[in-house]
Amino acid sequence: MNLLQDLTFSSFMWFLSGAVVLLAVVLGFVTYAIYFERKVIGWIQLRKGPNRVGPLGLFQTVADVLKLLLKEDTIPRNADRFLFILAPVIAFVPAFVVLATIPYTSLLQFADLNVGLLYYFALSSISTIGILLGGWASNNKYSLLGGMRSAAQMISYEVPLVMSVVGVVLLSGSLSLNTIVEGQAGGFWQWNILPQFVGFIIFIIAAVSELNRTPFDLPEAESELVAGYHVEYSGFRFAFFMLAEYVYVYAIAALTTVLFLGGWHSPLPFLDFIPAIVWFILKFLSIVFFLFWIRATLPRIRVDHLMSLGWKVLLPLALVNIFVTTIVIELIKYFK
Amino acid sequence: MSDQKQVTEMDPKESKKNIENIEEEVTEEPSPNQDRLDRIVELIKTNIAEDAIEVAFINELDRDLPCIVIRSPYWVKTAMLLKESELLKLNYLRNVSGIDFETHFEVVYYLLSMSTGNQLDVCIKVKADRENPSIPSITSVWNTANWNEREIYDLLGVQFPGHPNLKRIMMPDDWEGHPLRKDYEPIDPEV
Amino acid sequence: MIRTEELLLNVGPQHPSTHGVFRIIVKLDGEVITEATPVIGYLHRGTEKLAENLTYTQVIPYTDRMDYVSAMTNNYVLCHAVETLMDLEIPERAEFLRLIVMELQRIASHLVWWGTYLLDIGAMSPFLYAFREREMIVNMFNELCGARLTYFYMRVGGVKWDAPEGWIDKVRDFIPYMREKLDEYEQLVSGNEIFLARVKGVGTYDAQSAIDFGLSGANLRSTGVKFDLRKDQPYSIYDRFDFDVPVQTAGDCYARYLVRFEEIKQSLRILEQAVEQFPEDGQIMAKVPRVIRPPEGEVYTRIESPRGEIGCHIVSKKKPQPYRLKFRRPSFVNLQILPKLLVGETMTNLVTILGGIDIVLGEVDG
Amino acid sequence: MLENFKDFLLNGENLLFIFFSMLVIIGAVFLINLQKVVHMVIALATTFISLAGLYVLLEAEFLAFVQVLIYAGAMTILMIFGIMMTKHDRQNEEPKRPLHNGLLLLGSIGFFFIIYLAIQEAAFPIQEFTSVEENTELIGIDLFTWHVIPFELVSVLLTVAFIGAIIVAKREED
Repeated sequence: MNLLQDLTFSSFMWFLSGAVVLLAVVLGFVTYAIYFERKVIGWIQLRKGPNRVGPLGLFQTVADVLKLLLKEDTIPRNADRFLFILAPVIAFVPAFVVLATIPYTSLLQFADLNVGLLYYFALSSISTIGILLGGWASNNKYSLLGGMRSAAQMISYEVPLVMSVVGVVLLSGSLSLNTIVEGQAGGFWQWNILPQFVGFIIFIIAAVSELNRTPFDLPEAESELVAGYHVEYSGFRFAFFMLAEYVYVYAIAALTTVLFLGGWHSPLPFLDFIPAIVWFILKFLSIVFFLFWIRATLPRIRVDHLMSLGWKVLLPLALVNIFVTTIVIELIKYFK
Repeated sequence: MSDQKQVTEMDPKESKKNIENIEEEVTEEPSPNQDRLDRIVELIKTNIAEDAIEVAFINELDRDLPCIVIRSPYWVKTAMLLKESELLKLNYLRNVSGIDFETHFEVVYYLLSMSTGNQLDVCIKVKADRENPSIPSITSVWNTANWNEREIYDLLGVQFPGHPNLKRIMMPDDWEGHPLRKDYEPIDPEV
Repeated sequence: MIRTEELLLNVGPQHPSTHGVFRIIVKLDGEVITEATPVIGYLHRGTEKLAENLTYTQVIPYTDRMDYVSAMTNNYVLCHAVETLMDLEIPERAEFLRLIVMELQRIASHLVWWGTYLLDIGAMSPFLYAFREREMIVNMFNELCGARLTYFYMRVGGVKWDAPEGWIDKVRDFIPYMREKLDEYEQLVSGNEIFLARVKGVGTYDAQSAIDFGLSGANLRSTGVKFDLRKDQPYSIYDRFDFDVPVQTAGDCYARYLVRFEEIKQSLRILEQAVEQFPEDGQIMAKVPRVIRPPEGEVYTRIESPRGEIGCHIVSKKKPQPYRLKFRRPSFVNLQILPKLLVGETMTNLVTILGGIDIVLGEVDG
Repeated sequence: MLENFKDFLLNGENLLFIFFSMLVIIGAVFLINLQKVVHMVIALATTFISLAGLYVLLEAEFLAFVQVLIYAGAMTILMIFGIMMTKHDRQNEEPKRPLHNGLLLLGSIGFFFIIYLAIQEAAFPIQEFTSVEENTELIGIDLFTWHVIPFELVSVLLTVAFIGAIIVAKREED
């Protein structure tokens, strides 16, 4: 489908309202993802987690966000004002925009782009510029180090991330996320996670790294770099960075569901009576839970190990995966 | 047998202590560490100089610890000897303290051998005069002395010529005076 | 060639991983440290100066505040020094109480280290697990002396408070509980690949330099030097108990980790025996004059604190106040090796190495 | 004429075209005129991303997103990275050279006229644009059938350059 087909006023308004609804959904998700994360980690660490603001602490994040918005907005005197202000925006906007091509069900999708997968990776790479600029513009050495780390990390892990999904693309013969999900219909044995298990593992590792979350949270490693690239940020600018981070959690969890876990399809055909969106949400949430779980379990990896893992393990593995997948596909074609 | 303990001249403080402990002394053998002290003294006298040792005694109060007071010009050489000599191998400097005795300063080094298996302490003292206190640095012999000497310099004002970086360590660089001296008067008594 | 800009970075005095007010100026080339200069003294309170105007009993609370993670051993070293000087006989029950609280304190101190070390490395859950166990010990101390951090429990000649009823049983119950938890810790952390990669071969030094820098405690024993004052120069009643001195030979952060971890187990062994042999009743204080005037002379006593050899050097002039009181603070001495270890390491390893040395800034600055 | 112009403006596609072209030009101008190197790179990134927008208008989505991925994502980050790591003292103001500037002005005007004339003279063949649904697939087929040898040669060249860079960096390290 053409991205710009019938770009009239009414379709534009439709897109706009859709975007507003999506933004609301995403903000709601982020609010409760943070709550959920704090609860999960609290349980793992034998604590209660937030339980004071509202019933069961449900309004904790709302209160936190309010606090952030009311906070004094400080800009360091020697910072590069223009870039300092611009950086959180550059980091956040792509995070939100990448959500456009995620198919939630066969009907619920904002834009079915025929290069949807590429679109996702291309735009998500722009966020790195925001982080890097934020680190540089703060004129703080810790944030500069954090920014440098994040740049090195993002570049290194973008490559295996893209390579790991080539196998999936080969299997479904399309870069369109919708087609990829359609190809996984008919039970869990059709899901890409089985034939592309190696790809899945590489994808998950690289994805956690792209998210800058534990054990790959080096750009903001609080015990080394204090807070990394956002040391100097406060108030709503800081909130923007946080928001971008959690929107990416949302995006990556959704993408993993779409690429490897069969999207909205039920695992067993007789369970089809349950609405498709429920399956999507279940799979999506289990990925989100997984991300929180490893955060509470694993220590942080070291920069040099991170680099060698990316270049020396994940990338060659991803290449081998592509190679093997291609051969198998050709063999199947040949014998058919 | 008490004069055997006194290898060189009698320390007035030490003699007083002996009088106090005289009852125990009568029944007890001479300190079991006496031999060891004698050997160390012998070693220093033959290898460094006859007058390197000011006094040597056993500190009964501290579990019969052998103590030797070294004259400061010979200190670095003696330190080398104590560390390198096959017999002693006092390679572990456990503590350095500086004391202001109002008449003079004293720096006390507690040494231990980690390699001979005979883990007996030796206490070395070096004195410095009150007016312009200076004791050669032994950082080149035991690295442990580095910060300890800086601390003593900082708090007591004893100079350690030969130290690689003799700067204040605890107090700010622009602090005046040396707080652990007995006659120390803070500039601002309120602080 | 493109020269990268050399970066002068002030780590601390306020930094999450310096565990207090400690500053280290590092020159960075990219992320590699080319020079490191520690700056200390931000927490210097002049304990030694203050002590010259206080009676011996009044000094004890000041020792609590030196190594505030292990206040019991600090209490002990001062009392032990005065007692040595006075040649005091300590009642059996007091000795046992002292030994039990010191070993509990060692476990508590190592737990704090274990938790914060993993926090430095980026794992946050172990911190909370360690503090849960430490909380039990702290509660026991609270019952014993009414304080949770700065105990002021020991006095010259014994201890201030007798164990309340059932206290010894609590310690007895704690031992198997702690053992079980240690197994959990081992499963969670000691075999974690990321953790091993972070600590193995990092901050390595050999026995030679460890001795040369006067390191003590786990920092020394991780290089293969089997030296533990509890065994080699026994004090209190340690010679009555059967325990091993854990030793590793690698001399890296992992070796230090293993040594401390094993020390917790050995402390539990000592506790187990001490609880069994604990005297039913008896005095907790020796006959000590109301005003303590140790005889004129000098003494240097040293004990094995969780961080290494803590020593107390007293020069007495037969006055109620010490003429000169000097503490050999193990953290202060151990920290000296840091600049040597840091050169050529990355920023990340700075945190690992600094954490591995296990310093308490209250003690470094005295 | 004006009617046409109004029609032109009412078309959303044309509006986007104007928007993106303006951004491309503004980015390029700022790239040359800004003072700080990091700001320049941001201007460059704007140009790259706007170009991608133009590609989307031309229905070349694949090209557009590859453009974003490679140029805006990887290249820009590498440039900022390099700039951050190296020293950049503000150089002294360049000496004013009136003759130099005059020549530059003359050259620019000459260049403008040549291009203008060339555009005026050129006859653009009007061709019906056929929208292709699967242009990504077509690019793939094209690359791996008709242009397979240049494609492979370029990849070999890039690999050689890559290895060369590593060797050069290694040697300087020693």
